[in-house]
Amino acid sequence: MNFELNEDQAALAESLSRLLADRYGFEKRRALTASGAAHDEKTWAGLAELGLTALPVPEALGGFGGGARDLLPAMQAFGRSLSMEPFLASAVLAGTALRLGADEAMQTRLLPGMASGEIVSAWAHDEPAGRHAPLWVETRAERKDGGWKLDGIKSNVPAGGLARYFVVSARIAGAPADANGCALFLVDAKDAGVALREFRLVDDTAAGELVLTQAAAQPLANPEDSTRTRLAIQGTVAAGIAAVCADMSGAAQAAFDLAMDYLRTRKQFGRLIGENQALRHRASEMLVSLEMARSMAMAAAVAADDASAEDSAPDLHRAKLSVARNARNVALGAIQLHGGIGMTEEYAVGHYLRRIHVLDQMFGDADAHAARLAAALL
Amino acid sequence: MNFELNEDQAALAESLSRLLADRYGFEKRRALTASGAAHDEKTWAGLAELGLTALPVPEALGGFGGGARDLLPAMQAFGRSLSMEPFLASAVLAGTALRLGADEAMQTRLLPGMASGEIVSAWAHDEPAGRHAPLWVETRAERKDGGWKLDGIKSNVPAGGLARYFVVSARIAGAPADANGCALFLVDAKDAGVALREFRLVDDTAAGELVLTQAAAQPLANPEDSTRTRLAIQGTVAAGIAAVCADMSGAAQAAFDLAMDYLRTRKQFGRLIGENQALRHRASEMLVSLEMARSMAMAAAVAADDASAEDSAPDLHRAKLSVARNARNVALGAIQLHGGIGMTEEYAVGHYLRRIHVLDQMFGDADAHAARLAAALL
Amino acid sequence: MDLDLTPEQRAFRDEVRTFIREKLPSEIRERLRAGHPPRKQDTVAWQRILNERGWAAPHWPKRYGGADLGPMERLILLDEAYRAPAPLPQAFNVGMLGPVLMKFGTPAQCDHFLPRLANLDIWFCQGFSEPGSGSDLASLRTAARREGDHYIVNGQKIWTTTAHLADWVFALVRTDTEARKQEGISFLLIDLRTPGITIRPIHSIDGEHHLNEVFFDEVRVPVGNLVGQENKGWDCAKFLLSNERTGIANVGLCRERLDYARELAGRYTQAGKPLLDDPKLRADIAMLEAETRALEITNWRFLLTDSEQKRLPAFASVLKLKGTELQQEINALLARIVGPGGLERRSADEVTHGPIAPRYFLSRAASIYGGTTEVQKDILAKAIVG
Amino acid sequence: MDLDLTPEQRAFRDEVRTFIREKLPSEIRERLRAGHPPRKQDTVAWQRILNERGWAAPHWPKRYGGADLGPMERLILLDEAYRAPAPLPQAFNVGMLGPVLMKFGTPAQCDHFLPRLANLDIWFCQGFSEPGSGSDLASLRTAARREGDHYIVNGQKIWTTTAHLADWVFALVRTDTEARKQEGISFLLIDLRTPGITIRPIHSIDGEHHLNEVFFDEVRVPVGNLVGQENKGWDCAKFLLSNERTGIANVGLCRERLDYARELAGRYTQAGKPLLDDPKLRADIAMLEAETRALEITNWRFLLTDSEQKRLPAFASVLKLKGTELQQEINALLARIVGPGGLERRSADEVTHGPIAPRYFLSRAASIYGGTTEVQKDILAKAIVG
Repeated sequence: MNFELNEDQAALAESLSRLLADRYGFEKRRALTASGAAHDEKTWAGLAELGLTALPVPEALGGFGGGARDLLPAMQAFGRSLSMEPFLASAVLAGTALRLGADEAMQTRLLPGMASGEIVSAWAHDEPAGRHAPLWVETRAERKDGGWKLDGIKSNVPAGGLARYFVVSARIAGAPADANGCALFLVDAKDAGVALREFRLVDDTAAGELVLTQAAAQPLANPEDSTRTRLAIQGTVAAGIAAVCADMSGAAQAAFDLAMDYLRTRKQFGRLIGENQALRHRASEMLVSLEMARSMAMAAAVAADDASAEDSAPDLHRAKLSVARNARNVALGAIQLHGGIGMTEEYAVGHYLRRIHVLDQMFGDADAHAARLAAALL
Repeated sequence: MNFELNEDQAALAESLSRLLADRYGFEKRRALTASGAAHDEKTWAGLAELGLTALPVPEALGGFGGGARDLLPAMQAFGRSLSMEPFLASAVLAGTALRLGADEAMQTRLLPGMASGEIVSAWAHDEPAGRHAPLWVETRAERKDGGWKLDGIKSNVPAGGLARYFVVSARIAGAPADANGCALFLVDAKDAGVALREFRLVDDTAAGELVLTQAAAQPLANPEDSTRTRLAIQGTVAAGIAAVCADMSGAAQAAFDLAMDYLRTRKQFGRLIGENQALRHRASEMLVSLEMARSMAMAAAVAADDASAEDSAPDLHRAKLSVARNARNVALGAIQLHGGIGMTEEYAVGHYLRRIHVLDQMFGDADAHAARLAAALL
Repeated sequence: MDLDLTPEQRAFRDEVRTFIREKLPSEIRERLRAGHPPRKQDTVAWQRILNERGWAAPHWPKRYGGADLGPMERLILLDEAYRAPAPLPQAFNVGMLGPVLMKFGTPAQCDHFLPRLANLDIWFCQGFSEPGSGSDLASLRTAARREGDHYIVNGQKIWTTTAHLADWVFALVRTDTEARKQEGISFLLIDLRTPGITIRPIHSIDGEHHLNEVFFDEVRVPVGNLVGQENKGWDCAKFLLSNERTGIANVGLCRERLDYARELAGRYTQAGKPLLDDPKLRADIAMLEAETRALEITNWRFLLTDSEQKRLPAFASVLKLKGTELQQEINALLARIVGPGGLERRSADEVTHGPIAPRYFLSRAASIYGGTTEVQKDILAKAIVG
Repeated sequence: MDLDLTPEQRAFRDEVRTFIREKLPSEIRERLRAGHPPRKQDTVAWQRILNERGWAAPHWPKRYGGADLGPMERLILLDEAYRAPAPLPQAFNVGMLGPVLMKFGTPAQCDHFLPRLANLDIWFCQGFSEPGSGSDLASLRTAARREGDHYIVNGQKIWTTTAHLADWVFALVRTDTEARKQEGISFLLIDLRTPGITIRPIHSIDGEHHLNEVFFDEVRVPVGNLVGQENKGWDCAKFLLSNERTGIANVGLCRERLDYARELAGRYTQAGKPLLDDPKLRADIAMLEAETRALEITNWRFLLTDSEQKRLPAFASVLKLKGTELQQEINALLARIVGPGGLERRSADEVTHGPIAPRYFLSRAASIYGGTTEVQKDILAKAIVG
């Protein structure tokens, strides 16, 4: 059992934190959202320079073959800095889907460009009617003129507007909830029949609704191998869960730190508000929640790296459940401790609640994972 | 809209409080439980003298025709004083069942004696396999030799050992959960085939398991009229819900009062513990819970008096749900504010948690009523 | 003991309900139902419709254009507004400033302002909070010095709700800097068009503009705009803050949002099944509904019963605490119901499926504004522990 | 970063598990599983079985009969005991007094007592709390005055767990009444058979006898029973209280009770349906199970990682707070599961379906004993706010 970062992880985390401190201070982040930009291109270039975009890519394809453990400190840093970079969408989600679901040719075509940061891809899997069901796919794929055409709608595609390619799940056979009968496809954002309605999520990050109308699509691998597809989807979702758990725990840490600073500096009725026992106790409760979130972010990373193992699923469910709940507690407490200033958009603390809320809704919310955990255990 | 006691109610409440202060101080109550007695006979006589046992009995049969509203302050006083008297079992439950389910002859035979306190009856309806299902009856009734014989087990019969008669629900037709097919019977505690295993509940009150083996039984009225039976059972349960909601709100009030006294007198680290803001805030939260419990105890009384009205059921479900939850919060807080002494049997505060826990489990717990409320509203 | 309306109250409720059904523009109703805040023109239009009917200022005496209603009738008006849902009466005009003028104002001030307040010809906002004052209101530092027939005001207010929509502000200013905190404060009415006033928006975490900073730089205010006596403004403020507790519990709001939760849960599906069939969600809705009922009865009990008010004069804090808790939980429930479907940030003009998640974020203000949860608990503790 | 046991640790765990399965009398196992506290003879018998195997005192050095295990191995021993469930090592002997003797005791004291502590030949209890002292331990007033070779002890202890089962008590007594609070306290070992000692039972709200008052009336204690220096007993107490945090989170207990909750929910039916099929109950169990896992990993993280201990030296309070909360919630869940079937008060000798509701009541002590929740939050706040 080991809870420390190794040297590479620690060094990378430090470089990343420096980059983000430099480019993603809260005021810079505010200017960025105000500018209408979906992300900061220089930061993205910096991430590539640090090798972060290459981290999850296999070594044979120009990457470092890192796993969720290696990504943990980076994702925490993204959470702390309220990053809007398409890292989760491209490097983590689309990258994992390609790694697990694509044949060699497809991997060779895309992953080196994703490793260098030049290609941004997005993971387009969730559909509105599925809500939190992990394998609900209504999008249909049909063979036509020697190729494949997709029809369907994918909701809340993270970083959709930045993506050159979409990795899309679509159904070849069966009903929407069937575990099998799906395949993964690559869709070029520029092709006919591919329409993206871009919008911002409530945490300011960019997303889009992908509407596919007889859109040309290329299977990542043999589309009949629906077991592989299922494992690729599950592995991608597992990587996503680990990433957002890390992100939420980082966001909670930042909200907590802001609140503690505030308690130590803000005066009211002639004394530091941090002298109020009721606020002090709230701070202690927040610390307990924070420590739980940190622990379960680690558990999620370990479980995602081992997602093929039989017993990794419970830890993923537990983590998604527990991190979201505990991180949210921290954010709510941090806002309350701040009072009025905590309710404003020009102060960072409220943004952490917004971020945690969005991430809580990705890959299944607390209720969904409680039900799945119960199914796994009871 | 009116939230005050009328003169009669206020006068009775005051007399009762004096009686209980005199006979049911906590030390006397402890001596009573230590003695092994199931209740205090002099208190019971006093209740009869005050006319309390006659309160719910119709005027034509020697009573005062009072309803749940009239019982509210009395039940609160019983809760405050941790009463072990068989008032709920006999006057409220068996009395209501007879009033709603028995023909004139049967009422004339029993209710005057119950009004005077000479006859104690008990309500034997719940069965182990039903748990919180309100109409689960497996006990079978069959016609035999011109009479009726019952077979079955009734669990947690309050004041079972004190009862001369049991009012027993039994099934003539249908499956255990059917709303119809039941009838109510009178069973004489002294008859053959009637066995009561007596025990104490975890709040020290007496109860018993009634085992009926070809026990002679007399129908309260036409046993084929299963609609009347259903309404009588529902009305009895409604009266029971109102009574235990009142009792729990009284218990919560007493626990709250003890805790406030403790905060105002106990010193630690050289100052009153009531100066600690964290404890003060806990006290405020308890007050909020207490006020909610008080309100819903009133709502339950009003709804029970009007139990035949279509829209009374939601308030009964809400009250059972809300009073139990809020009263429990108060009791838990009161124990915590006391620290070690709150954990002991020789101090009253812990007994309120025990009482509230027992009453929470009667007539359906919070989960059961949440489900029923949802069915009524959604 | 009973929980029924009297026949008169019932008739009044039906009258109000019918009135709202007939007069409230459906576009406004739908916007509010979807979770949007009312626009200024919605509030103004509705306030004038109410004023025509004589219901614009439910608790004011009739001679000032009020309806002179009893507490239950006021509650009925409010509940029906929430139920519709309709815009609420503009709180600063009707709930706050009106009563202050009637108690402390000159006849001329009353005659001039009250009709305009009731009809929303003038939109007032409240200038109490300052940077650094927070819950410690009396530590305010915005100063007014007397020069002839004018006060010259300098300083800054913050968290000024709707200042950007308002015509006037009623403000607490320090007129004696030597006196102790609560003394030396005056209550001034200030026309926001006066030179020297700058309003800077503060966006809230729902992304919307509700709040402002208001800066005063040598702003000249006629002495006739002083309410009550100079240096006695704290009396006005105390009176204002203790006044009009009809709406503090927000029961009607909880009910309306719970109704909407049921509506949305019926509309949403998860993996092909109606969300409203989910037993856990059902139990959670039921729990909140039951607690809302408990708050409703508690609200009636305290607002209508003298003996209860005497027993616990600090009862408003009970109502505020529980009302806050429920509002926040119900908003969290709504955000959970819309789930991923509520993550998209939309424009405030969109009508269907309003900003449910942003409104959940904004609901966190309920435990901060109008006396924080911590302040309410301090008040209650004082009452029950000493 | 990984959450796996090393092959050695895994082998150790299997060894412990096999040992317990083979050696633990099934009658004891079943009693504990049903929710009963262990009887004295259960604890003694099991402690001696462990002692034979060398595992009676996991963290003591071998020369005193300990197992000298690392933190992970100690945790494995404890978790497996909970898992079985088996009686836990007698805490006063092994977890508290033993380490104090090794640090502050004389060689003679160590030689005499340590083997007897490990083998439970002597059952010690702890005499710290006094009426009126509560969380303010140092305000104790039980006095010991020196007379020749003896201390003469007068006073009263309270909340003395298992005093009625014990042979000896280690007590804090005041030997200098002039000195400041924490000074002037000494740490004495007192044979409970000494004349002048009266033990009065205190029944807890579960109806059982766990606690006692212990009265000292001119009780003669040989000076050789002083541990450490006279008037320096506070050092022993501080050391004792900060010592041995392996068990503070009680993760194993939470797991074992959750397993039992699942077992009971599978056994109970409601209106003909297995309770375990109820979606709300399933969600509640899952939520608690997930939080137990969060606590488990946090426990490992702090117990095994120096950098974490340095980052947050007050980490034990985190573990205590969360462990307490979970224990209490899980006990409430169990009481809810047995429902009306758990209302009957039964004798402690009954084996099936133990005192679930009483144990729920008793679980409220978790936030009071061993440093109240309020004290733990004060400690943490000091660490993070200052």
